[in-house]
This record gives sequence, C-alpha cells and structure tokens, in this order.
Amino acid sequence: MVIPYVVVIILFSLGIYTVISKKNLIKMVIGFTIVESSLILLLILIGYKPSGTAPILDRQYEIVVDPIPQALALTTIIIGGSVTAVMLALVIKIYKRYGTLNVDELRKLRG
Amino acid sequence: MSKINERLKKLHTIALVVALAVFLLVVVYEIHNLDNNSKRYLSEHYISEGVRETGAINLVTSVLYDYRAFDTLGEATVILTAAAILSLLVPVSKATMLGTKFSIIVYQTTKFSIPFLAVLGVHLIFFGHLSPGGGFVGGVVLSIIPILLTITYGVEFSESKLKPAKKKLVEDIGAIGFILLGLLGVVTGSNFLANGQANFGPGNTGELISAGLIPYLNVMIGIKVGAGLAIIFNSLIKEK
Amino acid sequence: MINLIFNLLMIFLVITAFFMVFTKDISNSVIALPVFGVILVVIFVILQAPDAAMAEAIIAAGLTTVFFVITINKTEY
Amino acid sequence: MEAAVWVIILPLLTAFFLGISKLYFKKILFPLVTGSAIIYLYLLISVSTNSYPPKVYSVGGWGLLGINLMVDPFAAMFLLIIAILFLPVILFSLKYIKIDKHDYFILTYLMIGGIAGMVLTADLFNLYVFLEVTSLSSCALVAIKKTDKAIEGAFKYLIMSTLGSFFILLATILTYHLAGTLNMAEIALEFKELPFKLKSILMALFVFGYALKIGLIPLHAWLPDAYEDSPIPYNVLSSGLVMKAAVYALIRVLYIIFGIDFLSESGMLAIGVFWGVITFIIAHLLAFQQTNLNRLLAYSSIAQIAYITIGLFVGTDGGLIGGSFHILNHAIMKGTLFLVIGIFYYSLSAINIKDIKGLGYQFPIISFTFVVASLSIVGLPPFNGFITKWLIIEAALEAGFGYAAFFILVGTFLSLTYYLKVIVTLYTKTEKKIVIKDPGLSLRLPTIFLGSLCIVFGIVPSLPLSLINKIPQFLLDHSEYIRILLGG
Repeated sequence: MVIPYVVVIILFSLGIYTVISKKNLIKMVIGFTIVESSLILLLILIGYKPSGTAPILDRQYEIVVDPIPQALALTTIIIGGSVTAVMLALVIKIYKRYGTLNVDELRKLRG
Repeated sequence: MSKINERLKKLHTIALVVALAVFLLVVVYEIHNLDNNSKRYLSEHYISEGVRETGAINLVTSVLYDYRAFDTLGEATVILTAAAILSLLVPVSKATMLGTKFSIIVYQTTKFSIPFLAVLGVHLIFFGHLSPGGGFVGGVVLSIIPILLTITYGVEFSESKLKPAKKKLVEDIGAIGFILLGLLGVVTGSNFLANGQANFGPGNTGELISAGLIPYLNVMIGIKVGAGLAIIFNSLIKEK
Repeated sequence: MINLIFNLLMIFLVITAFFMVFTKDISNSVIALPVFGVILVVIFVILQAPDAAMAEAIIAAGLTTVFFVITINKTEY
Repeated sequence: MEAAVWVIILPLLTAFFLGISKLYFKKILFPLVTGSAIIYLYLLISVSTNSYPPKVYSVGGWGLLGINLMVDPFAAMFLLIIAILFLPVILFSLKYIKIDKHDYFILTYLMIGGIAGMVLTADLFNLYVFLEVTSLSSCALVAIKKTDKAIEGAFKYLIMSTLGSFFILLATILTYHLAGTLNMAEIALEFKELPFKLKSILMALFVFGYALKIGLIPLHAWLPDAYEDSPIPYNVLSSGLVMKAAVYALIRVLYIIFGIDFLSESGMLAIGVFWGVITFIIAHLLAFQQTNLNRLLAYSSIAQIAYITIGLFVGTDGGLIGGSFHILNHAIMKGTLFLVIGIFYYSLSAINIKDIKGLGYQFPIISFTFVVASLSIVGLPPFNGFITKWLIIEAALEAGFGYAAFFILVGTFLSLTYYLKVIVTLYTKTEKKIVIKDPGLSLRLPTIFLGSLCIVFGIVPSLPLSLINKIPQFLLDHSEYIRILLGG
C-alpha cells in the first residue's frame, strides 16, 4: 500500500514549505515539528510487516515487527523534542529583545 | 511593485517545495518497485537471538540499551546539552511566571495525582525490558511531577520543593552513572557498554531482575531524562 | 477493517497538518498540534510500535505542546 | 584498543563533572579543565599515532551487530587537529571568558565529544546522533554572550543546521530501508547492486544535507551571523573543527558507501569541484566588503573550506592528500588569526578593521603572528598554506579540472587584497591607543604557538605528511576499509 509513503512525503514537503516561507517564528518551529513527525512516521512504516506483532517476545510469534526502526524512532523523538525546546527558548528571547516575531520586521529592525 | 515580487517570491518557494515533493515521489516509486527483496537480516538476527543474548523481552529496549547502547549515550548527551542551554539562557533573577489563581479543586487533584504519577513513572522505568516503556518514557513521566507543581503552585513553590541545583545534580549523576555502568563492561574485560556480551547474569528472562545491566541503565537514563526535562520546563517558564 | 481506519487516519493527519500551517491565528495552530500528535500515536499503535507510540504521546504530543503554549503565553501572541 | 572509546567518553565525562562542580565545588574548575585537557592531549596523540593498520573497536562487543568505531589515517589526522587546537584554546579561554565560565566549558567539552564521536564512528545513525550533539552545543556556544546579535545568530544557525540534519536523517532512513543494516561497510556491499538512479538520488540527499552544514554558497547565509558575536575561542574551534567535521562526515559517507567509481561515474566529483569553485569566488568577493573582523574571517573560512572540498572532490590520491593537509593547515592558520583578533578585542574591544589601526607597534609580536598567519592563509611560498594550495592545484590539473586550478590562483590574489587591507591598517601610524586590559602571557602563548606551527609545517611539511600520505589507501578504494571493518 503506497498511501502512507505519499502521506509522509506530503508532510515532509509541507514542513519544509512552512520553514522556508512562513513569516511568524512560531509557525516556523511548528514546521520543524511537522517535518520531524513525518520522518518518525517514515521510520515506523519501514519497520512494519503486515500481520506482524509488536516486538515484545513474551512468547514466540511467527512474524515480529522489525525493532530497529522503533529504537531509532525513539531516539529521533527525543532529539526532536530537545531541539524544539531550544528553538522555542530562542524565539522567546528574540521576542523579548525585538518585540516582534515577524521575520521581515526583524530584518528591518536589525538594520 | 512590491506586490508583484512578493507574489513572485511565494511562487518561487512553492515551486521549490513541489520540486522537492516530486523528487521524493521518484525516490519512493523507485524503492517501491524494487521492494521485493528488502533485506532485513540484521533485524532477523535481533528477533531470533535477541531474547537469548540480552535477556530483555522488549526487543526495542534490548536494541536501545545493549546492541546500540552508544546511540543512547549520544542521545542522553543531547538532552543534557538542551538542559544546559536553557539553564544558560535564563538569568538567575526572580521568576516571572504569569501565575493564575486556581480553585481548590485543582490544588487537591494535583496533590492526589502526584503519587500515581510517581508509581507509573517508576513502573515504566523498572519494567522497561519487560513491557513497552523504558528509561526515556518513564523519565518523562517522572518529570511531569515538578511540572505539575510549577503550573499549579507557581515556580517559587516548586523550586523550594525541588531546588534547581538538586535537579542539575541528579541529571549529572544519571549521566555519569550511565557511563560508569558502561565502563563496568570494560573492567570485566569485555568492551565498553557491553552487558549481553559480558553475560552479567542475564537471569531467567521475564523476571524483574533479569537482562543483565539493562534495568540499571534504564534507571540511570530515567533519572537523567526526568531531571533534564524538569530543568528545561522551569527554565522556559522563568525566561524573562 | 483496520486498513480502512488506518487510511482514514492518514488522511485526517494530512488535514490536521494543513490546518496547522494555514490558519491565520497562531493559537489555533498550536491547539491543532496535540491533535496531530494523538493521531500519530494511534497510527503507531496500529503499526505495532508501542514504544514509539508511548514516547510520541508523552514527548511530541505532550511536552512539546506545553512548550508551545508557554511560548505563546510569553510572547502574548 | 580502549583508547578509541576513551577519546569520545573523556570529554563527555568532563562535561558531566563540570556540571556538578558548577553547583558545589566551584573552585575546582581550573584544575579539572586543564587536567582533563592534558590527559585528552596524551590520549589523542596515542590513538592517532598507532593508526596505520586501521583498528576497529566494537562498542558493546557485538561486532557487526552493534556500533563500531574505526581509527584509520583519515580519522587519525582529524584527531591530530583536535590535539593541536584543543589545549591552546582551553588555555586561551580560561582567561578570556569572564561570565558563565562553567557553562562555556561544559558546552565546549560536549562539542569536542560530539566531534570526536562523528570522526570515529563507522555507523550511519550514530554519525547522525553525534552530528546533532555537535550542532546543538555549538549553537549554544554562539548564543552564550546573550547579546541581540548572538541570540539571532544562534537561532539562524540552529534553523539551518536542523534543516540539514533532517535531510541527512531522511537519507539515513532510506539507506537503512534499502540496505537493512546501519554499518557503513555492510551498506557499501549492499549498495553495489542498487540501481543507478536510486543511488544517485540518495547521494544527492546526503550532499544537500551536509552542504547546509558546511555552508556552501547558496546555503551559507547563517555562517557569518553565527560568527559575528560569538566568543573568539569558540570561533577557533568552530571554523577549525565543526565545519571540518561536516566535510569529514560527507567525505566518509560518499567515499565509503558510494565508492569512488560511482562518484566519478555519476558526475558528483565534477559537481563538487564546480560548487567549490563558485563558493570560494563569491566568498572572497563578499569578504572583500566586510568591515567587521569576525565576519571577514567567517567569509574567508567559507572560501578555505571550498578549497578543501575541491581538493577532496578531485578524487585522486594527490587531491585527497592536498585536501586533508589543507584541513590541518586551515585549522592552524584560521585559529591563529582568530586568537590574534581575540587579543585585540580583549585588550581594546576592537571590532572593526579601523579599530586596529596602528596596533602593529603596540603589540609587535602578536601583529607579526597575524601577518605570518594571513600570508600563509593567502598561500605565499614559505608558509604551510602555500604547500597545500600547491598540492590542490597540482591535483586539480592532474585530474583535468584546469579551470579549478586557474580560479584557485585568481582566488589567491582576491584573498591577498583583503588581507593586505587589514595588514596595512595594522601598521599605519596613529596615536597610541589606551589598553583597557593587558592580555597576559596566557593569551599570547597559544597565539604564538599556533603561529609558529604555520611556519614549522611550511618548512618541514614531511612531519604531518607522513601520516596524511596513508589516507588515500583506505579512502580511495573503499574495499580495503570494508575488509578491515568487516573484521578482515
């Protein structure tokens, strides 16, 4: 089924578009969250096997879902969370200094 | 005049993003019709041998804390860096929390919910190798307790209960503990961060004290993530 | 049956993402963020990934939204 | 071979202990920092010297199942750069950094740990994780001064480097999906029978991601702002190590996973050289108009890194040797220049070129070091810059990139003009400037040490070349590297 992969691509491109073109800084950080979520979704999609079971082997299953992408997804979620927290802290600092979150006004103020 | 080049710029970015989307569609299309022999022998090995080699039932935890434990060390460093940045950006002055007065119901429910959160967090950390969860998720649940205190009772109260210095100390102890447990592998002659390989008594699988060092690594990461995210939250709240 | 739900959720995910990006008001898009996160959690559960679902629920849908709310609070947007 | 892991763990452990010392034992900052720096120096030199038959260290003892670290001459050369740059910078910043001393050293040690991790790892996802550690901590160091420009520069830096990381992560995920493993050697073997179009698309994703991190021309906007208001010792480490680690990782991924024959076949080498040529021409032109000293050196860094990419993308033995040696040289030369500017900023808070008018006579030794370093970075004969530039030109001509060699010569004259502009203002006669704080020995010693290295490596290039000559053997035909990594 190809719908999930197409959704991942739509989300990835949407996120990149938001980061590039949106004027508001918070909207830009939301774009990053979307891109990061699409990559995590892609990771889990890659590891999925039809009619597989979760990688908890309390007893023997015949088809088990691939555990590696899930471990990488966990790592990516944590890294994405920390980077978003740092970005938002910097956004607050920028707002306190320049009083605006609009990228164009920032460029004018900075001179 | 600026209206037109404003429109032009927007068109330019949209064209750029559409080109990227088409580029990725080509990648997925190529991968899709090649997908007949997607090779997965590494994960086949983890699935068939994972429980026997590392003793942990939850394969994701065995991958995170044994096969690829070095990733987890790198990632714990990312959280510590984020916590260091945020505590750096916040001046030590008084907190400027936009405190709001809640009704009595809110105060009581947070008092009741804190013990349950604590038990849930500790359970997730200790049962990381048996059921889904593990150090990271349990740590975040534990960090919700100081966050709840900060939101309802205000930063001063939560800071008096859990001093920021204590949280930073706990975070660093968690990180150093993780590395010392890794060095335990070196001391017993095997490589760094080796617990399945250096058979630290995997115990019989399924019990709490099994899977060699994985529960202790889980505890260290849990402490570290809990303290780290509490620092991050309080710094964001106090930022002036 | 599961496939139908799964595809519906995927479509709903895209709709939420578009809503998040193209609303004028920032607080609307920040409120849409946890919705986006929760749908993702359900998708991960369907894809048999409990660990990732739990982490996504707590960190991406939970804590990140709280950070965004604090940012909006601090910048009075 | 425990030392390979210690090279990564020691900086992280020091950072964690510094975290504790910030709270309870404030006074042990000095001994802790210098002590671990000296141990680290010894560790780096011991690892990088016995790296000739490359050694593999599997973390966790799992062999090909887990993560492996690989010390080959290319990594050893990079560890040598860390060894040369690290101690002087630590000595310099002990006196230079006044506020937030603990935070500064915590973040510096985390950054060095991240760079060491990126350099040594032979695992694709581990490379991404350490890349993230490095860029997050170096973005924090940009924002450490908390001035308006610093915060703005840090935010722009974080945006662009996270964007780059997303493309690298996307490429890593697709590589795992196609190859089934994350170990670079096994991926290289799996990629042998991949269709041509798919392989070139994956390569394009990797190159685009890393280009954002390196700052090649269309994607360089964040670099000068990041350098403008960040602490000088950080600038030395950043231009000397962080940018180079991104170039190193790109070359490691391209040469090992995709292999040299695929690179030349798909035209990546020609694109890389062309991109490098455009980058350094525009960077030189932009550097010409700068008045702020930090921004001028930032643009010059972009140009010099373009020379390195040209050298490494030429794809011949000579090119690799020239490019790697230029990584070493540029780290030393740019480090000296930044340290000299740091001294001027420390003593007279001089920011623009006109602020350092006539300082040649007040600080004779330091200004002479500045002249030595700028002449060697331009590439004049007696200094080390000339040797590597000559090696790159020779390799470019040999590999048929005549236009690149010609433009490098043109670039030399361009960079000569704006460095001369600075030197001339340095030695124009004006009234004596009042010195606010006297830069003691601990600021001058590292600068003179790095400046003297410019001359030493210029006159006796065989010293580092003995190690650098062994690089192409394990990088050009990746079968040797793969045989060893697979436990051959």
